[in-house]
Parts: sequence; structure tokens; C-alpha cells
Amino acid sequence: DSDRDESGSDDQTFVFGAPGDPKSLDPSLATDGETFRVTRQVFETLLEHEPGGTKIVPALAESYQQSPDGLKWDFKLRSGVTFHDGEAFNAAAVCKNFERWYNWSGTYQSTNFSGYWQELMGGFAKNESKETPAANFKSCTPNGDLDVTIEVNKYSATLPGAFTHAAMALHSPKSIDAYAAEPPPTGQEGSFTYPQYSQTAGTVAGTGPFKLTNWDKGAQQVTLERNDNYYGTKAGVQKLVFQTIKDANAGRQALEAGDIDGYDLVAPSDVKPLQDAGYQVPTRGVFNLLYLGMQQETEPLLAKKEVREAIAHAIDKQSIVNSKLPPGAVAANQFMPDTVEGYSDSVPEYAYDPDVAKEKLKAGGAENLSIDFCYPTEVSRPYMPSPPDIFEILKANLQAVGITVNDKPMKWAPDYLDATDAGKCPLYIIGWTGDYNEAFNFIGTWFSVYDSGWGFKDEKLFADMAAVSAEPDQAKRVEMYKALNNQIMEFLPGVPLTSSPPSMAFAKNVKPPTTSPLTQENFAEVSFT
Amino acid sequence: MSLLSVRDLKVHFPIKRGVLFDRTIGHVYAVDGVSLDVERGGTYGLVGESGCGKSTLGRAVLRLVDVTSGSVEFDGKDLATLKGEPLRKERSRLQMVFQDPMSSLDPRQNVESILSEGLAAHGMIGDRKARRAHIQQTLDAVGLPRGALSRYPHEFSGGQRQRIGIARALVLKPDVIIADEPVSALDVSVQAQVINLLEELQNDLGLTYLVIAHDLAVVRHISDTIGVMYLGGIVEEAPSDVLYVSPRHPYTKALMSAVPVPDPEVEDSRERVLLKGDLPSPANPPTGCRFHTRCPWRQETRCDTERPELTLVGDGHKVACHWAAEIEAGEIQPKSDAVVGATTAEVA
Amino acid sequence: MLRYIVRRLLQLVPTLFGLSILLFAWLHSLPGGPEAAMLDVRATDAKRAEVRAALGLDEPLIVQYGRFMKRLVRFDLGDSFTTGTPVMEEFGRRFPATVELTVVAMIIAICAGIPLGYLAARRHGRIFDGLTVTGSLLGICIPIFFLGFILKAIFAVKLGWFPSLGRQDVDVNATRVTEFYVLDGILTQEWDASLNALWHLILPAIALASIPFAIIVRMTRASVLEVLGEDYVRTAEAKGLRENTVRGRHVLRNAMLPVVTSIGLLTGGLLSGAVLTETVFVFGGIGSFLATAISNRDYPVLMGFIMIIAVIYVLINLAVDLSYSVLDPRVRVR
Amino acid sequence: MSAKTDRIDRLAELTARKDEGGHGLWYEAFRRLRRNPLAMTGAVIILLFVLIAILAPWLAPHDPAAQTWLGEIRGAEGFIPGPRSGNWLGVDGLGRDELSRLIIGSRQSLLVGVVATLLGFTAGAILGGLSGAFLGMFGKAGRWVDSILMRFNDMALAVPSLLLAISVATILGQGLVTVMIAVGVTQIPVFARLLRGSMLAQSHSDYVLASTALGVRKRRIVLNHILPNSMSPVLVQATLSLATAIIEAAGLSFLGLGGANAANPEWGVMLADSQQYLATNLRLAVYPAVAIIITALGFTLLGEAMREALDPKLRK
Amino acid sequence: MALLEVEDLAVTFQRKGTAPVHAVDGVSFTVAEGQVVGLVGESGCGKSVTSLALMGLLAKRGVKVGGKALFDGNDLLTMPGSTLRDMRGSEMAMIFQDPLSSLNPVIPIGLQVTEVLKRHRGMKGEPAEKEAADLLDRVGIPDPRRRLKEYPHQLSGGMRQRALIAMAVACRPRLLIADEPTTALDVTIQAQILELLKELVAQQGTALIMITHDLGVVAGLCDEINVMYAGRVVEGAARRPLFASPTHPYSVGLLGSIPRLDAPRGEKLKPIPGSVRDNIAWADGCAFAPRCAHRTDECLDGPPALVQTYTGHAYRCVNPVTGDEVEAVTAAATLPAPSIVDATTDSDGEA
Ligand SMILES: Nc1ncnc2c1ncn2[C@@H]1O[C@H](COP(=O)(O)OP(=O)(O)OP(=O)(O)O)[C@@H](O)[C@H]1O
Ligand SMILES: Nc1ncnc2c1ncn2[C@@H]1O[C@H](COP(=O)(O)OP(=O)(O)OP(=O)(O)O)[C@@H](O)[C@H]1O
Ligand SMILES: [Mg+2]
Ligand SMILES: [Mg+2]
Ligand code: NI
Repeated sequence: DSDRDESGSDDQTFVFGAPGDPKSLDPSLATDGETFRVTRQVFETLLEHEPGGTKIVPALAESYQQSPDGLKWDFKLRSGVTFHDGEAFNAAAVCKNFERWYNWSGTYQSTNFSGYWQELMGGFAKNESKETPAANFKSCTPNGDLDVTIEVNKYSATLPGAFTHAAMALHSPKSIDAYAAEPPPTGQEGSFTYPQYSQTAGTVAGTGPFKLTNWDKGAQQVTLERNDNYYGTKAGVQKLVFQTIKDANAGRQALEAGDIDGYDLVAPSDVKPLQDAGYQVPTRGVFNLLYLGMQQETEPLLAKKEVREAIAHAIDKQSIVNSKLPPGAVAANQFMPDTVEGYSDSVPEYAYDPDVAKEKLKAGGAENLSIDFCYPTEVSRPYMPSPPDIFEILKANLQAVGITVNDKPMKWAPDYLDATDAGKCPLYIIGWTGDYNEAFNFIGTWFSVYDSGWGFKDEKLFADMAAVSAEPDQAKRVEMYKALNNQIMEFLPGVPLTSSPPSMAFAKNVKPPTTSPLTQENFAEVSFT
Repeated sequence: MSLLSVRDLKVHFPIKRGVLFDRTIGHVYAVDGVSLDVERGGTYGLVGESGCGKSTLGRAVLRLVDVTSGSVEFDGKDLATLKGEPLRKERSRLQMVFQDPMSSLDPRQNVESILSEGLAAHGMIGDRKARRAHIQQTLDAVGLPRGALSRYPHEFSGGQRQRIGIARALVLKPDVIIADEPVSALDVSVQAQVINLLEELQNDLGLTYLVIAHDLAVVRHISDTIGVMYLGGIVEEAPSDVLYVSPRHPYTKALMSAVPVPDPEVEDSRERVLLKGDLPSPANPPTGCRFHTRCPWRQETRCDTERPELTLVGDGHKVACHWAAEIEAGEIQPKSDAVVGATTAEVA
Repeated sequence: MLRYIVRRLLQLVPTLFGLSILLFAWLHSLPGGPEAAMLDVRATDAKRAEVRAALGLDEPLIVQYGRFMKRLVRFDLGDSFTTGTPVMEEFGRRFPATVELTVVAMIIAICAGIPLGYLAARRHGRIFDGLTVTGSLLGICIPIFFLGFILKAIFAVKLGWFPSLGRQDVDVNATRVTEFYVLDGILTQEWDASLNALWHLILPAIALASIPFAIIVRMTRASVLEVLGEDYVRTAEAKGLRENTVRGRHVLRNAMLPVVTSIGLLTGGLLSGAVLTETVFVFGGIGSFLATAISNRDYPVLMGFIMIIAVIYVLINLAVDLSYSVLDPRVRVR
Repeated sequence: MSAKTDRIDRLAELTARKDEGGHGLWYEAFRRLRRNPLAMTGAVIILLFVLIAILAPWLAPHDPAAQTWLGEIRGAEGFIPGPRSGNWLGVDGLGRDELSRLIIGSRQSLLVGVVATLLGFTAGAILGGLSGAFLGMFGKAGRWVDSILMRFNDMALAVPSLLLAISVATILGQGLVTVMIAVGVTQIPVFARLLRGSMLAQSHSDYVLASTALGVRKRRIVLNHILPNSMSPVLVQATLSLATAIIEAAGLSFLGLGGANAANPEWGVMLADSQQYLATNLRLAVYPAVAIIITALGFTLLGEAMREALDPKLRK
Repeated sequence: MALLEVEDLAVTFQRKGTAPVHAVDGVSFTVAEGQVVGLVGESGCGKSVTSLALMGLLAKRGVKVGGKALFDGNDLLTMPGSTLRDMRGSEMAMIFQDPLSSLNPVIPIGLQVTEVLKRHRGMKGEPAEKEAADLLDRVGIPDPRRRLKEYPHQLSGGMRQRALIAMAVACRPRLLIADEPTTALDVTIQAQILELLKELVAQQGTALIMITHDLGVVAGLCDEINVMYAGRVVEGAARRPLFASPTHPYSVGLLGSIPRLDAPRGEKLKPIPGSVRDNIAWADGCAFAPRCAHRTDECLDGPPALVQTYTGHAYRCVNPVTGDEVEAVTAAATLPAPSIVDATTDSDGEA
């Protein structure tokens, strides 16, 4: 390990500790962040977010044009780009990717594989299941070598964010042919065998600054090597290794021992000590939200606004921020962080005030409220470093205003996720990290239709959501989002709690990548100093 | 008719081995065709080397091990075929005294519960007071202090423990007591106390004994009749005085001459029959006469091939040897190195 | 001898058979059923039924079991529900790490435990003895995550003697033959790789060894104490043999007998108990995979793992018995 | 009588009395234990902790669940107030008094140990007892019953305890009861084997034969003789199990199966919670770890000493 | 001069928290080359402890050894450990009671024999093997070559004891201590072993200390016999005088307790009442007094001295039994007097 750090030349190995294993080397088959962290270094998208920000900027497309109705998207492609396998990047290659996705059949149509495609672009050329949404993708038309037009059936707020999404990164035409040659994934819903090409390095090829060379599942390492033919600034290190480290302490100690050069998800209490010891601990911009969920059906008293208000007033968000969250964390007052466009400055506030809370409880006829409160154990999320602790604080808050809280600890997966999703928990804590800068990615996820996690039906709210989702004009949408935020907070379906920026840590001799609120760091920026 | 009569008793223990399920691959012929009679009020002594099947025979009589074949007739009933509850009921009439007075007493039971257990099992003397009186009477009989009732076995000396063991057998007022090496584990001085006690009890209560021991002197001391066992079978049986005066079986002769006598005069002057080798395995007994492998008088014919029957040779004297008469008559001489004269001992 | 081995191996059959029935019934009786792991929570009942039908979960248990057994005899443990890869393949990739770790841990536990236990017995009732007994207790009591953290804090972070994670440095280019890294290095004569892998094994192995070490110390101590009181040791002394002869030939050899038995069982236990160590030391291995399988109710993986562990248990026991019969002629098998 | 014969009698009396064990086996074992300093150390430790557990509500200076000092904690700086007057061991990550939590925690921890051990002990004793009884007393059919029971036992050994714990958790949900049951269940095969072996040895003893000869029923023999005499190794194991049960329970809590509960802290859970502060506030891990270690030490010392005291070889 | 002169040998076991046990309390005797000396007594009287003390095999801790044991003029008790180690097995050797437990179960007989040869006679390899086979042959083990490769459990009891004897005599020791060598064996085997011992003594002139509880065994074997009780020799004499005219009431009692094969049947045994107890202190007087039917007041005037008669007969008793008294004493002993121990425990039992 040490010789690597001392050698100073640029053919060095950079080892990064990731909190989980990737699932697939083909990002279009994946839905998880750990997969995307890896594939983002290998594959590139038409558009991307500006480094360190949430603004959408051109990537493989040098520029793009949106038709006023938002149905036609013209991309002017970058020239002189080649895939890792030597194939040229051009309009035909782009369309080959879109057609691959659009024409997926059989097991590929399962949400297990094409979850993000379905979310971003709807269904397929031929939907095989009733549950698959109607296709929104209409066509991809090359206009010459470097111009391409993508048409959709109707405008959706997922655009243009979809074109930045890692799941829609572009593969080389040769590799797509190779994928097609392989038998499709086998198995039933939930139990699929990933196609071989997505499990071993060699077939997949993108345009990114790194090439995939090895995935050692036993050692839980993915190895990438510098793409020396990269069109842009070449990667700062010769070799990039993502090593899975699930245990936060192990990550920290590995960094201190010099075995790794950086890791993600630094525990809040480790941030300051690491900084004090001279390590670089850049903090991302906040792009997530932790909230207290309420299910109005399992606990009818929650259907009363007074009771929900009482709970909101009872909670001391700031004490959570102070004691449990990393530097840069803030208390939230609506269902999105302030970094998202559409954030409203004028939402109704429910300040911490136990006395008001008690009164509201009385008004709601819930003085003796006794309520089940679910929380996950054995898990740490970027927006929620130690759920049991946060639960304890919330519980103490609620008990202080006379609510009896019944602990319902559960294991994160699948128990907790199942229970909260199915509406079995009257109170629960959970959160969301945004995929791209679009308010719909936050509030739309929760409030656009009836959701068993909330258990309420507010037709007006649902209709307004549908409207904003179909509005192609960006500026108009932002205003509508602000209004919606006010509307939601007026209704108060749950209590937004906090937004906390997850931190990364890097060794002293590393020039770290620009942190991204979307956790979309570009490791090509990394180099040793 | 005798009180206890054993006829052609066989106890074979299977030797098991197998791949998935155990399969019998042979037998230990622990007791292999024994017949004997014990008269009411009499004492039958059984001697023999370690492993020759004495204990097994004693246990088989009590049906503590399963009998392979043969009969054990007790007071007209065949115990060998009895099972379950009837057998359990019958047990009150035959009792056993064990070799090791410590291991045969449950260390966690006090004397009173040791003694009352049998009574309870047979529903005898239901009244608590009467039961206690009976137990105390028994204690008196074996010479234990009355205060012993509430004490535990480990608080007694070896001799006293053996007394408890005897008392346990006595409380049920049995007809027959089988004593399996009752004194082997005791010091000589205590051994004498216990032997005397057994004799006294027999005189007072009219008990019938089957006494098992490896010490010929002890057996001879208390028995009326002695059976000498060798490798699962009885090779000689005679009234005890007769046996000492005129042992007829070569094995008995050897055994007799091997018993040390605490008297230098005798020791220095007696002739010894020294046996070569050890007791063969009962799992693989020699053919013919079981003793032929070690017998100084072994003959070329019959010994190796034919198993001798126990035959009457005199007044109550039975021998299982083809050549008993010839040996007695001096027609057959032992191998020269087997007999050690008195002179060799006189070296010092 | 061969007959005996065959016999013992044949005994595996009923044990495994019983175990499979038991496991099968048990796993299928858990709430949620196997399909719970495979479905999206929002799945409709229709979808659920569809999956159940597809998996054959509607059929009577006995039919399902039959199918399971049919695959089993072909050494096919099915595919993992969570990764979709054949269970055998997943194990093949991860088990070597666990085995390597276990073996080194046991070597450490044995090499440290037996001499210490022996010395403690020789100094029975003195301070050294007391310290050893108490010290071995700490080995049992300190949780592995804590011990692991401390070990790393001292030897990896502070002193920098050992690496804090992984099985091999990332920049070691080793050829993989068997997935046993140390062995691979030896086979391919890449000594550096082998040494590097060994180096990575030390700390996790020490952490994992803490419990077996403590048990071995105590067993050796008790066993030596017992043997020291045996008549044949007195005989050896009466023969005027040199002290070392008495110790080595007469005391230790006999004292090892019960220790060997427990070493076998401990090894089996470690194989399934290495989860925490593997997590703390980021060691790969079967542990974390198994933990995930458990929480996801990944039935094929669980079944496969338990069956494999059962086989290993039996094999280890056989090995123990065989080595026992080498060490102790009294139990020599025919 | 002369003065000298009096002396003889007195002498005899003296010598006899000296030899008097006086009481049952257990009493003697106890006497030996009392002379053993290690055993006494163990006993004192256990007594102390039991006392603490009993008197916990009065001993604890603060409410263990009250997040009184939450406001002082700076998560972003990893700062948690350490030992100081009023909070003798400092506060934990949620601003609760660490000492109070440790004291109250002794209740749950001891409870887990005791209940889990009792469970394993009882179930194991039943299984092993049945097995031993059948094997020892009921001939061929008994051997069958025994081998079936023991095969079960072997299988149980092959199942990782974690899996066992988690399936208990899926059925019962998370919580202390789950942990108790899970830990207890893993102990069952150990107890079963031990009791069976011990009973097997006892069933060959002469006093069992003697009782059979007396015509005592088999069931009675098993219950009155074999079982009580086979118990001592099992009891010794139980004291040792108590120690391991606490540790195993801590392990399961660490994996999140314990079901944390603020008002009823448990050492294992505290230890698990402290994991996030290992780097910054190691003491939060050290306190519960030390508590567990000392308790385990107490039980182990006592158990080991008991093993020695009850060892028939050492008993003259 | 005698080969071994034991003078006032005393062994005290002392453990923390318990009263000291005077297991051996001033034992003196001598053994000359070619002589067989018997130590007889009931269980627990200190026979084994005496022999272990002579061999230097007692534990180092918690044991206090006093007196002198001159072997060829050198005191065994104060000898440095290494010298003693050199002597053990070569100059003096020991045979133990239980032949199975005294042999290492996991080592072949051959190695157990050759290791002595290696240690003391510097033999190695084939010569050692050959010598071992010769030794086994000499003690009467048939087919010795094969037996060398076998393990103790494969041998019968008699053969094991022979193997032990072979090891003991491998270096032709000048002193052989046999601690109850035949107690665990059958009488026919016992006779074989005793015969073997006699031969060895006769052929090699070894001095033999024979320890047993069986008066019958010593009657045919020993030249001198010492009867021990509670750690002391209570009577010592040559073989014939001892049996012909036992002087100490204890010896008389012992003889009266043994059923004799040659005595007429029906004669009642005359046991000593009571039983041996561990810690009877000689300091107060004769330790045998509580069981002695012959006791008088003087018995408790302190420990009786060892009286030496001019015939070489020695006894430790104030009221020795004279020839014609033997009958009377033993008769008295048979009275069913409640034993003293019982009487006292009686009262204790109620407490
Ligand atoms: N339960 C059993 N199973 C198998 N073999 C047995 C059993 N009990 C006794 N034997 C064998 O039967 C033979 C006779 O044993 P038994 O105990 O009757 O001998 P014994 O004459 O009483 O010997 P000892 O004098 O040593 O008590 C021995 O070889 C013994 O090993
Ligand atoms: N290590 C020891 N610690 C304490 N007391 C001991 C020890 N060894 C022996 N003794 C005691 O010393 C006394 C003499 O014991 P010893 O073994 O010499 O008797 P023995 O005459 O050989 O008896 P046996 O015929 O039973 O072999 C006994 O009372 C015994 O309890
Ligand atoms: Mg017997
Ligand atoms: Mg002795
Ligand atoms: Ni005898």
C-alpha cells in the first residue's frame, strides 16, 4: 500500500471505499446508487449535472433543444468520441441504445431490470404486462452523423433529467449486439439471473474516462482503468478500485491505515475528528430529505389535521440536527431540500412548541393518543445516519406532549420497507435522495397518486401534481412547484424533518473529486498530490 | 427341591457393528450353559477368574440382564421367561449385594430413602411409622446405629457402607440374596466383619445365599457348595470341604494352589500348579474344553474337540473334565514346568 | 480403515436427508413464504399468485420437496433469489476466503492456546495460571467488533504493521487458481502474492481466533492437569526419564486427545461464525453474503449453506475421529 | 472408668468428628468452593451485580431514558460530554446518563442471561434426559428413540445460530424475548448432549442396577437416581452458559435483533449503539463491554470452580 | 551394610485450610541386597507414600518429607533432583499396582521399554529393540517381537504387569519397589507374577520392597515384614517369627481376619472392630488404641516406642500380645461391641 502512495507518478491506484456492492455492470439494468457510482465512471449520458451542482449541462451532447410542447428533443452530439471498444460515437449509436431499451421484451420488461427506463420513459414497444406503463418514448431519429432527435408521446417532468440519468448512459453498439446475443435474464419476478455480460468485465463498453477491467465479487472489488483515449481531460489516476466496505468504522480505519484513499458516507461523529487529523472531508450539498411519515388509515386520529399539526409542533428538528447529523445539515420545512428548484419560501411553518402541540392534541380529541412508531435498525442512510437514535429523539419529543409511543423496530430490508410501504405503520421515518434536479423527483414520488404509505386521498392535490408533471415550461413548473409545496405543507401529510449532506473522506495526498449533491462524483478528477 | 435352580443358562451379549444399521457380528459368550441348584437356607459359592461370567450369571438370575436361553426356576416359577410387572413383583424375593459399596449407593440419597425405596416400590408396609420401625430393625440387624438414617453414604466408612447395601437387600425380607463380590473392595479387617455379618444374618433369618467372589478362601469360608467357573461354564462343583481336600479339575487345582496362605510354613511347603497364559476371550472361546489352552494336563485327544459335561464323580462332587479320573489316579502327569515345588521359594 | 470411512460417510445420508426435510419444512413455514423475498412490496395478490405458481409454491410441500431433492442429488442447490447466480457458484467464490480465514485462525488458536494451557497447568494455582484463565476469559467475552476495532487501531492505524482490510493489496497482480489466495501464490510461485495474502490474514485471524483460543487454553489446561495425575506419568517419572521426554511423550500427547475433539467442533463453528470478523475486516467471505441471504430470506442460499455446513461438520468430525484413532490406539478403527 | 479410657473415648470422638462430612454432597462442594478464592471472587461479583440489578431503580442517579443532556451534544463535531460530576461516566449519544443506563441495564442483561440459559437448560435437559433415559433404560427401542433424538441434535448443531435467531425473530418479531429464545435455543444441543452423556454413565452404575433389583420402576429410577446424579455437569455448564448467553445476546443485539428500548437499556444494545462512536467516544463502548466482561468473569469463575468442586476425581 | 537404610521417614501433607496429614510418621527399616522386605497394612496406612517418598515421586508442593533414606550411603531425600532422576530406573525402580493405568495408553510397549534403555544405558535403534525383546522374553511374555509393537490395551492384565516389571528391571536396578503389584490381578496370574519376582531376586540379587495388604502374599515371599498402621511401623520381624508369634494386637487382628483356605471351615473370623480412619494422631498415644481390645490406660501415655527384642522382633505396643494371649485377644475382639466410631457418629447424626 505504501509504495503506491510514495511513487508520485500518475500511474497509481486509487482505492475508494463504497458502502455497498454494485449489482450489475450494465447501468440500464440497475436501480441502485452503488451500481451507478461505478458505471458513471465508465458510461456517459447525453446530458449531465454540472460538477458540484444540480444544473443540467451538456455532456455527450454538445447542446440540446427542446420543442415548446416538450415532445421533441434535438441533440447535437460531441464529435471525435469513441467507445472503449473502438466503436465510434454518433447518432446511430445513440439511437441504437434507445431502441434497445424501447424494444426490450420478456424478462427485461420486469421492473427489476428496466425500473428506471419505465419510470423515465414509460413502457416498451410491446408491453407484455398490464402493469407496465404505456410507452412514452416515441422515436429516435438520426439527422446525419452527429444530430439526433428523440421524440416522446407526451411531456413529462422527468425530462430533461432523464437524459442525465445513469441508467440511460450510452453503450457502444458493439456491446449492445453482444448483449443481444446473450440469452435474456432468466427466472421469475424477483429472482432473476443477471445476464452474464453484466456480471463480468469485458463486454460492457462506454465512452467514459475509465474502462472496466475486473469485478471480483468475492473480494468485493470493482477495478477500473484509465481510458487513455478519452476525449476530455484524462483521468488523474491509472487505476480506480471501488472496494465495498459496509462497516463505517472499517472505512475510517482503512483510510487511517492508508489502505484506501477515500470512502463515502462518513459517520457524522467522524467528520470533525478526521478533519482534525488532517484528512479531507468534503461535504456534499444537501439533496435529500428525511421525513416523519404518517399513515392516516391505520391510525384514524391522524386523519385529523389538528393531530398532525400537534405532532409537527411537538418535534424539535433542530435538536436532531445538532446532535445526530453531520456538518451542513439543516432542519426541513417542506418535502424537498432548498437546493431543488421549486423550493418555496412561504410554506406554513410548524415551529417547535410543546404547549401548542398539547392544545392541538386536545382540539383533535387525541389527548390519550397511543401510537405505533416504526423505525429501522441495522441500517444507515445518507439522510438518516442512525435511525434508532433519531427515533429515540422523536419518541422523547412525542412523549413530552403526552403521546404514548409504542416502539416498532424492524430490520430495514425487507421488513421495514415492506411495512411502511404497505401502510402498516402509523408513524415512521424514511427519506429520499434526489436523482436529478426536478422537484417532481421529490414531491411527485409521494403525492401524485394514492399511496398506501400515506393512506390519504386528496384529489385536488393529485390533479395539481398531474398538471405540473405535464407542463413543459421549466419556469412555469417551478412556480407551480412552489405553490404545491405550500399546498402540501398546508395539508401536512407528514412532517419533513431534516436534510443532511453526506460526507466523503479522502487521504491527505489526494485531490478529491468535486462533490456532487446528487452523489454523482466524477472520479476522473481524482489525482494524487 | 432346591429353592433356586438354574438350568443350562446362557447369556450371550451381541457384538454389534454395521454400516447404516448395526448388525450383530458375533457374541460374547459370557455365560454359556450353566446349571446349578441352591438349597433353601444354604450358601452357594461361585469362584472364577475375572471376566469368566460370574457377575453376569448373578445378574441373569435376577434378570438384570436378558437371558439368551435356559431357565431360572425360583420357588417353582421360571424367572427367565417372566417379564414386566410380574417380574418386578418377584424381585422383592431375590436381592443383590454389590461389590463396590460406594458406587452401588446413590450418593444423593440418605440411608432412610435408600432403604425405603424398595418398600415403596412393592407397596410394603404402607404406614410411615411401621415402615420406619421396620427399617430401624433392619439397621439393628446389620449393626448400624439408628442415627444413620438421615445421613448420606459418603459419610460412612467402607464397611458401614457395605452394611447399608446389605440392609437395603434385607428390608424386603427376601428369600435369596445374591452377593456379587461383597467383600472384595474392603480392607481385610472390615472384610471379616462383613463376612461374619452375612453368616449371622443367615443363621438368624434363614437366608439363602448365592455368593460370588474371586477369592477362593472367602468363598470357601461361607459356602456350603462351591462352583468353580471358567470362561462361562462351571468346571467343578462340590461341597466346600470336599473341594479343598480333593479338587478334581485341573483348573481348580491350579486356582487352589495359587491362593496365598498367610502362613510361611504352608507357603514354603506347598506345591504349586502354575498356569501359563491368560484367560481367553469369551467372545472367541477355545473349542472343546475351554481350559485346554492353559491346562497342564492337556491330552492330545478329546480336550481340543469335545466339550466335557459336568458329571457326578462323588457325593455332590461334579467335574467337567474328560480325564478327571485318570488325573486323580495319577495316570496322567502334568507338564513338568507347570508344577513348582516348595524348594524354589526357599531362595533367601 | 477404508470401510470405516465409507461407513461414516454413508451415515451422512440419513443426517442430510433428515436435515433437508427439517429445513425445508421450517423455511417454508416462516411468515411470508419464499416468494416474499422476490416480490416488490407493491406486488398485487395476482402477481403474488403468479409467482407462487411459477415457483411451484402452490404444489403440496411434498412435491416441492421432491423437486428440491432431485436437484440436490445433482449437486444443484438452485439459484440465489437475491443475486440470481447459482448458489454453488456464489459459494465457490466466497467460501475459500472463509476457509482460509478459519484455518489460519485455528492455527493461531492452537499454536498459542496449547502451550499456554500447558504452562498454566504446570503452574496450577499460581499467579500465571490465574492470569491465563482470566485472560482466556477476556478472549471469550470481548465482542469481535470491539476486538477487531482495537486490533486495527493499534496494528493497522497506529503501527501500520498490518493492513486493515481485504485479502490482498489491490495492486498485487496475482493469478487466481483456487481462490485460496495463499495457496494460489504458492501454486503459481508468486511468493509475493502469497505472503501478501498471509499478511492480510493475520489480524482478522487473530480476532476470529479469540474464542477458540480461549477454549483451547482452558481445555488444554484441564486436560494436562488431569493427565499429570495419571499413573503412567508417575511410571515415566519412576523410570527416571528426562523431564522433556515425560512432558512431550507422556503428558502432552495424552492431554491432546480431548483437545483434538474440540478443535474439530470449533473449526466447524468458526466457518459459520465468521460473519462479524469478515465484516469488520472487509474480508469478503461467506459471512456477509450469508447475513444478506438471511435477512432477504434467500432460501436456496440458506438451504445450500446449511447443507454444506452439515457436510463439513460431518467431514470434520470424521477427520477428528480419524486423527483421534491415530493419536489414540485404543480407539483404533478396523 | 479411668481417666485414660475417657481419653480414649474422647480421642475416638474427636477423630470421628473430624471426619464427619456432616451434610450432603452439595454442602461439601460448597465448603470446597468457599475455600477457593477464585470461586469466591466469582460469587462476590455475581452477588454484586445481582444486588445492583435488584436495587437498580434506587441506585441509578438519573432516569435512564431522559435525554436530559441532548442539547450539549454536537453530532457534527463528535462531541459527547464525558465523565463529570453529576454524570460520573458521562452521557451517551442521546444525552442520557451513562451510569444510570449501565445500572438499569444490568437488569435486562442478567435477565437475558438467566432466561436464555434456563430455556436452553430446560429444553436441553428434556431432550437429553429423554434421550439418556431411553438409551439407558429401555433397550433396543430406547436406542432407536435416542438415535433419532440425537440426530436432531446433530442437525441443530449444523444450523448457524444467527439463522436460528433470525427465524425466531421473523416469527416473534424483534425484541428481548426473541433474543432470549434465540440464545436459549442455541444452547439446547449443548445441554442435551451433556446430560445424555452424563446419564448414560450413570445408568451403568451399580446403584441403578441395585434399584432395578429392588423392583423399582424404571421411570422412578430415572427420575430419582439417574437424573439427580447426572445434573452436576449440566449445572456447571449452566453457570458457564450464563456468561456466554449474555455475550451472545449482546452479539444479536449488535446485529439489531435485540429491539432496543430506551427505558430498558441492555448492555449488549448499549455496546451495539456505541459502535458509531468507537472512533470518537470509545468509552461508550468500554463501559458496557467491561460490565459484560466482569459479569461473565464472575459466572465463569464460579462455574469453573464448581466444576472442580464437584469433580468426583478430586473428591476423596 | 544394608543397601537401603530408612530412618525416621516422615511425610506430611499440608494444604492450605486443612489440617496436616501425617501420612508417614517415623518409619525405619533396612533392605539388603537380595533381600525381600514386606510392607503390610490396610488401605491408607502409608505404604504407597513411603515408597513414593523413597523414589522422590511425591509432589514438591504441600509435602514435607523428614528423616533419612540412605541408599548406598547417600540420602535419597536430600539428593539433588537430577541425581535422583539418574538413579531412578537404573539404580532403583518401581512397579505399580494397576498395570493398565500405569502404562501410557498411546505409546507402544516397545517404546516404553526402550526409552528406559535409551535413557540409562544409552542404547539405540536395533540393539535397544533386541534388548527390549529379550527383557519381555525374560519376564515370560511370549512372542516378544510382536508385543513390542502393541499397545497396552492389546495386552492382558498379566502381560501388562510383566511389561511393567520388564521396564523396572531393564537396567538391573539394585533396589526394586513393588507397590501392590498383584492386587489388580487374578490369583492364578498373581501366582505367576510372584514366581517371576522370586526368580528375579534370586538371579539378580535385587533388593525388593514388597508392598501389599495381603498377608498371604508376603508369607511366601518376604524375608522381613513390617506391619504398618496409621503411618507407623507397628511390628517388624522376620517372616516366620511374625506369623508364628505376632506381638502387636494389630498384627494379631489382621491374621484373625483372614479366612484361610487351609483352616477348618466353620471357624469364625475374628475381625478388628471399627475401621481405619485417616487422621488419627500418634501424638496422643497409640493410634490403634480406639480399635484395640487389648488396650489399657498406658496406651494413651503418649506414642508407644518401638521395642526391639533380641530376636530382631520389633513392635510398637505397651501391651504386646504374648503367645498364649493371642487367643484371648482375638476372642475379645469378636465380641459384638458397638464400634466406637458408630457410637460417636450416633450422637452426631441427631445434631
Ligand atoms: N453388558 C455387556 N455387554 C457385553 N459384554 C458384557 C456385558 N457384561 C459383561 N460382558 C462380558 O461378559 C464377560 C463376563 O463378564 P462378568 O462381568 O460376568 O465377569 P466376572 O466373572 O464377574 O468378572 P469380574 O471378576 O471381573 O467381575 C466379560 O468378558 C465381559 O466383558
Ligand atoms: N497427595 C496427598 N495429599 C494428602 N493426603 C495424602 C496424599 N497422598 C496420600 N495421602 C494420605 O496419606 C495416607 C497414606 O496413603 P497411602 O497411599 O500411602 O496408603 P496405602 O497404604 O498405600 O493405601 P492403599 O493400600 O490404599 O494403597 C492416606 O491417609 C492418604 O489419605
Ligand atoms: Mg464381576
Ligand atoms: Mg497404596
Ligand atoms: Ni485380595
